[in-house]
Amino acid sequence: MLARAAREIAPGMVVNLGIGLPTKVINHLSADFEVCLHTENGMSGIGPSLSPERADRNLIDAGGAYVSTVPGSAFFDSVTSFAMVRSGRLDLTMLGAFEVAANGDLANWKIPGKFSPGVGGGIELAQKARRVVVLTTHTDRAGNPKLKSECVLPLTARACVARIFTDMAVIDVGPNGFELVETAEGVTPTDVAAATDAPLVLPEMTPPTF
Amino acid sequence: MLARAAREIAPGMVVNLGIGLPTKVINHLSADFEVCLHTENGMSGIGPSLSPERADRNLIDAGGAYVSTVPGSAFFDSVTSFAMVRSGRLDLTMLGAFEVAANGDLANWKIPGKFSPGVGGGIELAQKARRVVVLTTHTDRAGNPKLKSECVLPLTARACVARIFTDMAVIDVGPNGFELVETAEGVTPTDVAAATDAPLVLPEMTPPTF
Amino acid sequence: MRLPDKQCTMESAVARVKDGDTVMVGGFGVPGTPMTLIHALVAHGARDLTLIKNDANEPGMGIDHLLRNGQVSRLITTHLGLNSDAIALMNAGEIEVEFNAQGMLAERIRAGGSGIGAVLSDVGLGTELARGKQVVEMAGTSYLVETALRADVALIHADRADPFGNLAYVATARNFNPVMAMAADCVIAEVETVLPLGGLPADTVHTPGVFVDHVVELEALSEEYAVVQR
Amino acid sequence: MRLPDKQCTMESAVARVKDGDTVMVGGFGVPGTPMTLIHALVAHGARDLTLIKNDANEPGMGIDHLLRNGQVSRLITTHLGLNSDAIALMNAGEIEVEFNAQGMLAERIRAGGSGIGAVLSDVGLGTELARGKQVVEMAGTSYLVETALRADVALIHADRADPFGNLAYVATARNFNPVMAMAADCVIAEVETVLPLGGLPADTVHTPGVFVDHVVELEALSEEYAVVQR
Repeated sequence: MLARAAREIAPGMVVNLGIGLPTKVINHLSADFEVCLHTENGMSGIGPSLSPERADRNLIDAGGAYVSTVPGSAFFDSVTSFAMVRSGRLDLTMLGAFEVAANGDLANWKIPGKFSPGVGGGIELAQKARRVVVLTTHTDRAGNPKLKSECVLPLTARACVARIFTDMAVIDVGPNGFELVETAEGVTPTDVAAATDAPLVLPEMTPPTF
Repeated sequence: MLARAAREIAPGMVVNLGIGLPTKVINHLSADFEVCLHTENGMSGIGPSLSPERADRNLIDAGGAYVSTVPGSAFFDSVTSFAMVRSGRLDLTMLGAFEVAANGDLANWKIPGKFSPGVGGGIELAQKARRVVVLTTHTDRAGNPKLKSECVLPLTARACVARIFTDMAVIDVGPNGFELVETAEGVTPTDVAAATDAPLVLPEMTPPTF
Repeated sequence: MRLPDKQCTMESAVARVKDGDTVMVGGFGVPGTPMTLIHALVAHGARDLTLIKNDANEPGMGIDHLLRNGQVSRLITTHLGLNSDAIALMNAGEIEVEFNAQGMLAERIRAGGSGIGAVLSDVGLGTELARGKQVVEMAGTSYLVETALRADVALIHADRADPFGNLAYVATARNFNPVMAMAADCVIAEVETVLPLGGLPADTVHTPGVFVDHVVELEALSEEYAVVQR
Repeated sequence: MRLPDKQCTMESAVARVKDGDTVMVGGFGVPGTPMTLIHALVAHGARDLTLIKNDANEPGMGIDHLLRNGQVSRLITTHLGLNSDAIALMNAGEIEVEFNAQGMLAERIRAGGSGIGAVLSDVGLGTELARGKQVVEMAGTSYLVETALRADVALIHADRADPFGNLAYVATARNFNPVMAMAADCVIAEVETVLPLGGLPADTVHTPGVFVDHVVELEALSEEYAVVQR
């Protein structure tokens, strides 16, 4: 799933990888791959993560992980960082999700009564990146589908998600809702449909696996 | 007049000297005087002007004069420069004038049909500096008063001028209009009143001269 | 012409804070958080503070000391995820918390620091963060009015300064510090090193000293500034 | 991970400009004006341009070449005082000129470069610069709506760059360049020196390369860049 998501990144892109699963995609990019990774706390050109022993106390990503630079990295303040985001300079962002709706609505920041730590930079990434893809387990820990006809939880942004990578499938958000693109090895379209709480448009041919 | 105006600058102030007469006040500040001179094209800590032979092609003030740095100068962009101006970080600005009204209205950027090169940074300096003083000849070249009951020309900013330095007098803009504070050597209060196209409040005692 | 010297002691700088003040605090996580100024503010004891800070640090670190000491009545922030203390205080109603989208918090502070009344933005339209905000129509499109934020005092951490208060930051310790340094009536910077005037090249200054009121050189860096072992 | 190389020729970069485009041009007077890019745009010949630039340079310099060549139909600016050509064209009705307060021009461009719809400001209230502008009431106070400006192409001059487009400026040649470099769909920077990746320390970058599309190293500096003899 992470390796598949990494292939979503085209050479030359500016990409923001959200906290959690998306950050791990970095491990699937080769050292000579042409990409500029952005973190909203104020850096372009993120290099590999560092262990605490090797870390620079002043150099973290937005998730608090200690990271490094690459030749050509730049530091900037929070104002400039979000100016990049809102003015459309992020080609792609990969975000986590609690729920994704069939129209691309995303909920990933609040579970009323249970989890409300604040939205951080999530709204602007979801609403303003040129392309938003979600990386998530297909169902939550209790086995409930995260892909739904409509979101129940407070929204992060409306109609923003273009594609979803899960442990079961790659699914596009199209004009007719969720469209199955690929399945994980050993997973059938029927399995995916059963774990999805919304109509799933199946391709005419058996979809490729990843 | 310039020397008198220079005494208006208190130690520790951040000051913007407008184009024209005000810029020349710099020559009346001693080398060890504590002041930070700001120019709106992006610099704090202006040093003495330089002749073309000694000039840095990239280092000018807002009037286009070649200037120098002092220890502790900083360069910044136009956005930051006007953020300083509008957020009240200029303790004082000295501006030129076509007309000043008895309520402190200032007109110094446009003479319809004759002179309309644009306002530049003048509006923000006049409207937002903590204290605005004007340096000007008391009358125009034709001998017409520049201090008037009301401005006729398009305004730069309303009720912004606190004090006026002319070749004839120092005049405050007070609650009752123009108030004579000092006269130039050899000029009488009657002379000043005659050259002023608005009531002039005279002090009870003979005003000091400069 | 020579530039004024704004160096002073930590105690005299923090003495500027009064009960009921709004205080901006730089930092995103540990980097850029003025840990020592925060301790000085705890010692000073000002109460009923409104804090503006990106996050609430972690338990036992940074502004958590102010929260635990009961000095904060209101917190304007973007994310408290790493501080269970802050979330508990919020849920118990002991502090009022206002959440902002992170970039909009930065923009609102920038507006305050730039003499701008507000910015018009579509960020968060159609979400609960839009609730209660004034809406303006412009050329047929709806925008939220994101009002300017200013503070009585800003507490800033920088790597280097000169006596005039020109500041330079390192790496991701920059974050909210430059913008907060523009947006308070009194800006206090704790810095790791004070260089003589001219020690910061004029092209490399991140925050011009014009914005800064007091400079305090840190005598030492406490453990709170170090790499967090998780 | 390695950062892309954005270097190209002046001609291929300027070929991005189309008739009718809005073009931002950095500079305040001579410093920071991309003199060579302007000549390339004259050679390219695109017409009916809207230029956004602080000033109109001086006769025979900078954007005066575009004005004289009849390529400009509209100029959004703050001050034309040093260019009698520009004033004559304006008075003759051959170019339409929109004057802005200088800091508000910078703010409007910054709004465009920051994904903000507009800023609310009281600058110019009660003067003729307020004419025709939308007014918004906020907490009982009136503000002008200063709308965002963006361009199709921005022409930028920087001192140094790396191949990714990270830029550094010198002295007062910075001025409008950083903000215009944020606010165009295609940002072209002419630079005096291109350093290898890593040659600009990450803390000293003024314009992050994320904003920049094309980098062109100048082969030589023409007389137009030199100190003006008056």
